[in-house]
Amino acid sequence: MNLELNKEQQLLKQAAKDFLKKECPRDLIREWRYAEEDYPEKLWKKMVKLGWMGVTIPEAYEGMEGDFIDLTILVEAMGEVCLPAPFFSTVVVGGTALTLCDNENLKAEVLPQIVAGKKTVTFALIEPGNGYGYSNIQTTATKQGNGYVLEGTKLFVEYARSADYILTVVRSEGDGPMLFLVDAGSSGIEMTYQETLDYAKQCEVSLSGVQVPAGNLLAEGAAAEKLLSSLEEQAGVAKCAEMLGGMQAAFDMSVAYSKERVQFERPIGSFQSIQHHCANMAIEVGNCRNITNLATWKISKGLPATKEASMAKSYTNVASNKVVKLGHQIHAAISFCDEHDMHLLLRKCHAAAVAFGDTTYHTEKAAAELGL
Amino acid sequence: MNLELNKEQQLLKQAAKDFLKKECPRDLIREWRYAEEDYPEKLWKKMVKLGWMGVTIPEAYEGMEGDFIDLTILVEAMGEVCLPAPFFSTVVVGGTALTLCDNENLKAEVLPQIVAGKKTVTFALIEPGNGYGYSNIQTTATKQGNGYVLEGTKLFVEYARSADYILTVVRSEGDGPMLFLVDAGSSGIEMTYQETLDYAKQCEVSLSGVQVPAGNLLAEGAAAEKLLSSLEEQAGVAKCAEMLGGMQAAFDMSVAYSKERVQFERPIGSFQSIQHHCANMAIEVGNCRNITNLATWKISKGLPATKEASMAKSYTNVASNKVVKLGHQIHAAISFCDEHDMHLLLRKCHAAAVAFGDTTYHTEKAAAELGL
Amino acid sequence: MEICFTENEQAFYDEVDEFLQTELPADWPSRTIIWPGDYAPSGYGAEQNYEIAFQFIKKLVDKKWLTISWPEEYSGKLYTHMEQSIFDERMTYYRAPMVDSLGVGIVGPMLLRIGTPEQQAEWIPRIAAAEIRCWLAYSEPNAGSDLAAIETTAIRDGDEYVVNGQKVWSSGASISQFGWLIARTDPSAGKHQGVSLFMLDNNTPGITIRPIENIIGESHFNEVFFDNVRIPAKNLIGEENKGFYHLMSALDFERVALVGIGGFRRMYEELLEYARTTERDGKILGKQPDVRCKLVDIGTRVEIAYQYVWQIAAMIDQNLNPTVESSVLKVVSTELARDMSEVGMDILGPYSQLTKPSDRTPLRALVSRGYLDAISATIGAGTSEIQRNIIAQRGLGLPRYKGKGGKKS
Amino acid sequence: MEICFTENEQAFYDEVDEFLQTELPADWPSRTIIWPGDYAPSGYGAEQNYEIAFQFIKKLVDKKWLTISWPEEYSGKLYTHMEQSIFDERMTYYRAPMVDSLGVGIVGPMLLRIGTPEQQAEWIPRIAAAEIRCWLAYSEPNAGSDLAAIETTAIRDGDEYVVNGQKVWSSGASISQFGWLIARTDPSAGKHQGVSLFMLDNNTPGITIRPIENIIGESHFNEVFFDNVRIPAKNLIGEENKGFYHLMSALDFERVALVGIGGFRRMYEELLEYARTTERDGKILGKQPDVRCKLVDIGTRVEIAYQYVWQIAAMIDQNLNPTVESSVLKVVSTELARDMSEVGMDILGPYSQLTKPSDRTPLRALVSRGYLDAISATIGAGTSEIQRNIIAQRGLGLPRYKGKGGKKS
Repeated sequence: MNLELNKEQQLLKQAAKDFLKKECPRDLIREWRYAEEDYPEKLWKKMVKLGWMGVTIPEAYEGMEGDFIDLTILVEAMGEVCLPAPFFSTVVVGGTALTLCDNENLKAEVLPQIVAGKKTVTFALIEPGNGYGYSNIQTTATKQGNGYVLEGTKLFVEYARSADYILTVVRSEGDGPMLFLVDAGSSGIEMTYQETLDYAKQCEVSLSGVQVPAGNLLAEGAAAEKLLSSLEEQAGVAKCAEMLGGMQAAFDMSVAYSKERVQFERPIGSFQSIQHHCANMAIEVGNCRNITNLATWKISKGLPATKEASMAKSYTNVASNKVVKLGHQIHAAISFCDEHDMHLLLRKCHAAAVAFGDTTYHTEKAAAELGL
Repeated sequence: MNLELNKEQQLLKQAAKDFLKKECPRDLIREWRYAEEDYPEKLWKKMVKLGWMGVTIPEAYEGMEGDFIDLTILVEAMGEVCLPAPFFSTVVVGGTALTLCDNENLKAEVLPQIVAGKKTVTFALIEPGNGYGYSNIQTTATKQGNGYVLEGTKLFVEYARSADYILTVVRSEGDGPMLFLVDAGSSGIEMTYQETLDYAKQCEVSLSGVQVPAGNLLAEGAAAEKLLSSLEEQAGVAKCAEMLGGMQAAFDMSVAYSKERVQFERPIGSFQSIQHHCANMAIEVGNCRNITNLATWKISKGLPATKEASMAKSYTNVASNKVVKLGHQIHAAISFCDEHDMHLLLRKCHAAAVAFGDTTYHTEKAAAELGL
Repeated sequence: MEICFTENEQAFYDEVDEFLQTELPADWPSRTIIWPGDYAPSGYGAEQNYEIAFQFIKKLVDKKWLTISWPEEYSGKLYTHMEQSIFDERMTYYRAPMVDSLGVGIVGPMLLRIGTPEQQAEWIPRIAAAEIRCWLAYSEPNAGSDLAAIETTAIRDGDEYVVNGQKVWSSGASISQFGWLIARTDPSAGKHQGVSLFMLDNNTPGITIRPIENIIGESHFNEVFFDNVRIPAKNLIGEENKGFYHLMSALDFERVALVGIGGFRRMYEELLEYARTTERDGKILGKQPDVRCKLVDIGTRVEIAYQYVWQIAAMIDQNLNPTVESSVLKVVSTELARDMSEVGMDILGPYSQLTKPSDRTPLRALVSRGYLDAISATIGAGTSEIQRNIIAQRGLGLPRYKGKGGKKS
Repeated sequence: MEICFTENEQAFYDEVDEFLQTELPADWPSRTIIWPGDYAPSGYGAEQNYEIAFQFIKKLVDKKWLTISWPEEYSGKLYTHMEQSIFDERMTYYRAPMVDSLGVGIVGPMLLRIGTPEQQAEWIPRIAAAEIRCWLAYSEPNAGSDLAAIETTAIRDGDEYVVNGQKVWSSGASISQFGWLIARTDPSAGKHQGVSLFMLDNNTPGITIRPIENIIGESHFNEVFFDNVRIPAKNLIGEENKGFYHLMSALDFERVALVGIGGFRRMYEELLEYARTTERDGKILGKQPDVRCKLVDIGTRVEIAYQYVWQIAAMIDQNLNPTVESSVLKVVSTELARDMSEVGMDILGPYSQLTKPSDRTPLRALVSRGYLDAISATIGAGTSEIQRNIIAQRGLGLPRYKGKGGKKS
C-alpha cells in the first residue's frame, strides 16, 4: 500500500510544475483569453518537445506509453497554471479515444501526428437542449457511398477554430452512438464563437452535409458505447486532477496570504475563523486527492473504476467550488480584481466541474454502481 | 406590517413560559419517560384550568376560540420544556380535526370534553412499511349495519395507552381516505409499546374487527381529503413551533454557557469559533422563526398557506437538528450526560421533524406548490 | 402579528408599483443584468439603457423619491422606514436604476447631520437632483476590514489641508464628482483618533484615479492616489479629528435593510420560470429532483430574507436599534446571493459557462455574472466573518478576547 | 503509487480475516450495536454476548494480537503500522470485541517507554493478558479541552503521594482495576510544569467512583473523587513533575490511524443494503433521489477516510510524523460518523425514532443509537475546533495569537 507518487512520478510532477511555472505563468491566460488565435503555439511546441502529447500513447505510435497516473500528473500541473491550450481535448480526449479504438489505420495515421504536435483534436458531444450525456443525441450520420454524411449542431467545442480534427459523437441510423474523427476543414462545418467563463475558446459547431470517409469512424454500436464509457471515466477523472491543481493553488495562495496580510495589528491567519477556513481547505483538498487518487490508480491498472471515478467527479466538483470560494473569502476585495489569479482558478474549476458529467450526473451514476 | 407578537399574544407567551417553567421543568420528562402511566395528570389538570385544551376550539363548544397563533405560542413554550403529555395529539390534532369536520353531533359530544380535560385524543396514521402520508393506507373500514368495522395496524401512536379516542385514518371501500374517532376502549384494539427517542409513549396499535358507529366518522371522500390536508398544514406548522421552542432553548443555554465556561484561562465564548457557532445558531433560529411566523400568520387568517407551511417544515426540520447539535458541540462532554438537558431537546426536535411530514415530503410538496 | 401591509403601506406600495410600471419600459427588468444585492450601474446592460436610466432618475428626482430617506424638505413627506423599505423592494424588484446610492444614501444624510449650513447649501441640492455623484474614500491597501488603520494624511496648512496617501476599492470614483474622504489629520494621535472627514472635489490637482478591472470585466473599483492634494479647509465636514466618532454615530443600520430585497425575488422568479419551462435532454428541468430541492431551499430563504427586511424597518420605526438584525440580514442576504448563483449554475449545467448573451445563453448570461459578482457580496461592507463577530459580541454579548495581556471587554 | 496491499500485507489481511470468521459467530456483526468510531463494550448488545467477547479476547491474547502494537516480545513479531491498521480495519469491520483499548493502547506502551523494570514486571504481563483494564484519569470539571488546567493534587508524604481532587468523563473507571492518573505534584509550579503520572489501584481507600449515565442510557463515563488517596511512591511513572513532558512525547498519532475504519464500511454496507431492499409506501427506498444522493456522499467519504488511514500508516512506517494528517482524519472520521447517522435517520424516516430492537425496528435500533452516540465523536479526544486549530497552526504554520500584550508563536 503506497499512496504517494513514486520517484519517477514525483520527478515528472516536479518537471511539469517547473516548466509550466516558467513557461506558463497565469498571465499567459490573461494575455490569450481574448486573442484572435486560439493558443500560444510557442508554448505548445515546447510541450511537444517534452513529449507530453504522447504521454499515454503507445510506443507503437511513437508515444511514451506512460500510464494514466502520468497523464493526471501533467493535467494537474496544467490546472494549477490555467493552461490556455488544447492539451485536454487533444491528448486526454483525442489521444485516449484513438488509443482505445480498433481502427488501426486511423491510429497509425493520426496518433503519431498528435505525438509530433502536428495535429490538435477537439471533442464535440453536447447539443442544443442537451446536457452532458449520450441519451439524446440528435446529430446523425447517414451512410453515403464509402462514407457518411453528418448533420447536426454541437456546442461547447473547445479550441475548435484551431483544431485539425473534431472528435464527434453522433447517433447512428440504428440509434446507437458512433464516434467519428472529422476533419475540421471539411466543407459544411461552420463555427460560432461562444465566450465562456474558462476562456477556453469554445465554439458552437454546426455540421451541415459534412462528408466523412468511413475510415474516420472510430467505433459504432457496442464498441462505441464501451469506448465512450471508458473515455468518460478517464476524462472525468482527469478533470478531477485539473480541479485539484486549481484547488491546491487556491489553498497555497490563501495560506501564504493569511500569514502576510495584517489587519487589526495581527496577521489575519491568527484569527480562528481564518484558521478554520484554511483547515477546511486543507481537508477538502486532501479529500479530493484521496478519492481522485483511488480512481486514478484503478484506471491506471485497468481495474473497474466506474464507481470511484463517479464518486471522485461528483465530490471534487462540489469541493473545488467550495475551496476556491474560501480562497476568495480569505483574500477578500483584492481577489475580486481581474489582476488577481483567484478568479482564473474559479473559472477553470467551474468549467472542469461541468465537463464530462456534472455533479448530478455522476451522483446518479455512482448510485447505480452502488446497486441503488 | 408587524412581525412581532401583539400585546395579548406576548402576555399569553409569557404566561405559558412562566407556568411551564414552574410546573414543568425538564426533570419532569426525565421522571416520566419510563413511567407506567403515560403522563402527569396533575400537570394536565392545571393546564386544563388555564383553558389550554380549548385554546382554538370555538366558543360554541366551550373553547376559547383563540386563533392559530395562540396555539403555536403554547406549543412553542411546550417544546422548550419538552412537555411529557399528550397536548399535541389531543388539542393540535384532535381538537383541530374535530373543529374542522362537519359532524355536528360528534363535535358537540367530544369537543367540550376535550376542553374540560376529560378526554384525550391520539392520532393513528402511519402503518407498517409506510412513511408519513396518505397514499398507501391499508387499514380498511367495511360498512356493517349502522357502523363500520376497522382492520389494520397503526404505528407511532403517541400516548395511546391513556388516550380516550384514537383519531384513525383508514382507506374506504371506494379507495379514498376516511377519518374516524375510534373509542380507545373498543374491543379488538391491541397496543404494543414502542420505545422512541422522544419518550412520547408511542404504541403500535392493531385494529382487529373494531366496530365503530357511523356517528364517529369525521369525514370521507373529498371532505376527508380536505380535512386531512388542513390538518397536515396546521399540525406541521405547530411542529415547527415546537422545534422553535427547542432550538431557542438550546441557543439560550449555549450563549449562557459560552460566557461562563472557562478553558485556557478565558471564557470559551471569547473564541471566534464559538462566537461563530453562536452567531450561526442565532441566524438559524431567526430564519426558522421568520418562515414559521409567515406560515402561522397565513393559517391564522385562513389564507392559503400550503407553500409556506411546507417551506417552514422542511427548513425547520433541518435547521433544528443543526442548532441543537451546535449546542452539544459548544457544551461538549457535559451535554453527553443524561442529566444535561440538551439531548432532551434533540430528541424532541427529531421527533417533531419526522412528524407530519419529513424534509423530503415537504420539500416535494413545496416544489409542487412552486409549479415545479 | 400582522404580516401584511397596513392600508397606508399598501397604498404606497401600489403607488410605487404603478410608477415603476409606467415610467420604465415594460421589458426593463429583462434588459438588465443585475444580480441580487449588487446595484452597480454596470448592470444596465446595453448602452441605450443608460439614457433610459437617466430619464428615469429625473422622474425619481421630480417625485422626490430619490431622496426618500431625507427630511421632509427633500422627500415631500416624512416616510417611515417601512415605506422606505417598500420603495426599495419595488425599485429593486423592477431592477430600476438608482444612480449614486452613496451620495443619496450616505454623504447627503451625513451632510444634513453634521455639515454647516454653507456646506449643505453647496452640495445638498445637487445630490438631491442627481447632478453630482459621490464616492467613498475609505479603504486603503492596509485598511480593509480594519478601517481604523488608514494612513492617508490630511495636514492643515493655512486655509487648506494637504492630502497624501492612497485609497483603494473606491467604487465609482472615476465617474463621480466628489469624494467623501476619511484621512488622518493628526498622525500622532491614537488609531481611532485624529481622523477627519472631507468633501473632496475630484478636479483638485494631484488626484490620480486608476480604475481597477474587476472579475466581471468592469472597472467600478478604483485606486486613487493623492499627491499633495490641497483641500480648502471649508470642506472639512464635522469636527476636526472626530471623523470616526461621526462615522460611528451615523445610523448605519438605517441603510442596511435596503439590501435590494426585490432583486432577490425577481431573480428567483426568473430561475423558477427557467426551470419550469426548459427541457434538458428532453425532460423538463423542474421535474428533476435535485433542481426541485435546490429551488425550494432558495425560495424559502428569499421569504426568510423578506421577513428580516420588514422586521428591521419596523424596529427602526419603533426607535429600536437593529444592530444585530442588520448583521444577520447582511449575512443571510449575501450568502443567499451567492448560493442562488450556485444553484443557478447547477441548473444551467454546461450553459452556465456562457458569459455573453446569445441564442444559446440562458437568462442573458445573468447567472454566470452573478456567480462571480456574488463573491464580493460576502466581503464588501464588512465580511461575513466580521458580521458574525458583531452578532456574537454586540448581539449576544459574548466577550472579546484582548489576549493574555489585554482586557476583556 | 500502489493503492493496494503488498503480498505480505494481503497475506496478513487474509490471516486476520480468516481468524475473525473462525473465532467469532458468523452473525456477530449483526448482534452488536456499535456505531462507527465508538468502541465502548456496551455495544456488545445482549448479555450472552459478553461471554463470547470474553472468549474471543482470550483468543486474541493467545495470538498475541491484543498487543499487536507492542514490541516483538509481546506481539510475536514487529508489526508494521500498516499491518496494525489492517488488523484494526478487519477487527472493526467484524465489530470484534477489543476490551481495554486504553490499557493496551496507551498505558502499556507508556509503561514500556518510561516505566521502571519493576513497574513493567508488575503490570505489563497483566495488561497483555487482558487480566486488568485501565482507565484514564485525565479530564476534570475545569480541565476539558484545556488539560493543563488540572487541579487534582498528589502531594509527596514520605513513601506515598496523597491525592485529592476530582476527575470526570473517566471512561470505564468503574469496570477497571487501575487508573492512569495525571495529578499536580508541585502546585506552585507553572501550568504545564509540576504534573506527574501515576498508576493508581482502584482499590485504594479514598476513591469514590460515580458512574454518569450518558445520553444513550449507559454508564461508561464516571466521576471520580479522591479524598486523601495514598499512592505508594513506587507507582510514580517516569520523572516527577515531568508528566506533561512524558505525555507530549508519547507518539499520540500512532493510535490515531486506528479509528476503527472497518466499522464505517460495515455500517455503510448495512445502510446500503437496507435502502436497496426496503420498501416505503410501496417504493424501494434506494430508488428515491435524495436517498441515492446522500448514500453516494457517505460512500465517497468512507473511501476517502480509508485512504487517510493507509496514508498515515505508511507515513509512520516511513518515520514521518503525521500530526496534521491525524487531525484531518479525526475531523473527517468523526464528522462522517455524525453525518452517516443523520443520513441513516433521514432514510429510516419515522422508524428512526425507535430505540429498542423489535420487529418494527430497522437495523436493531443501531441508527438512533448512533445519532446520539456520534455527538461525542466530534468532542472527545480533542474537539473538532481544536483539531482545526492544530491543522492550521501545526500543519499550515498559521500564527497563534497571544493577544496584544502577548507574543506570537
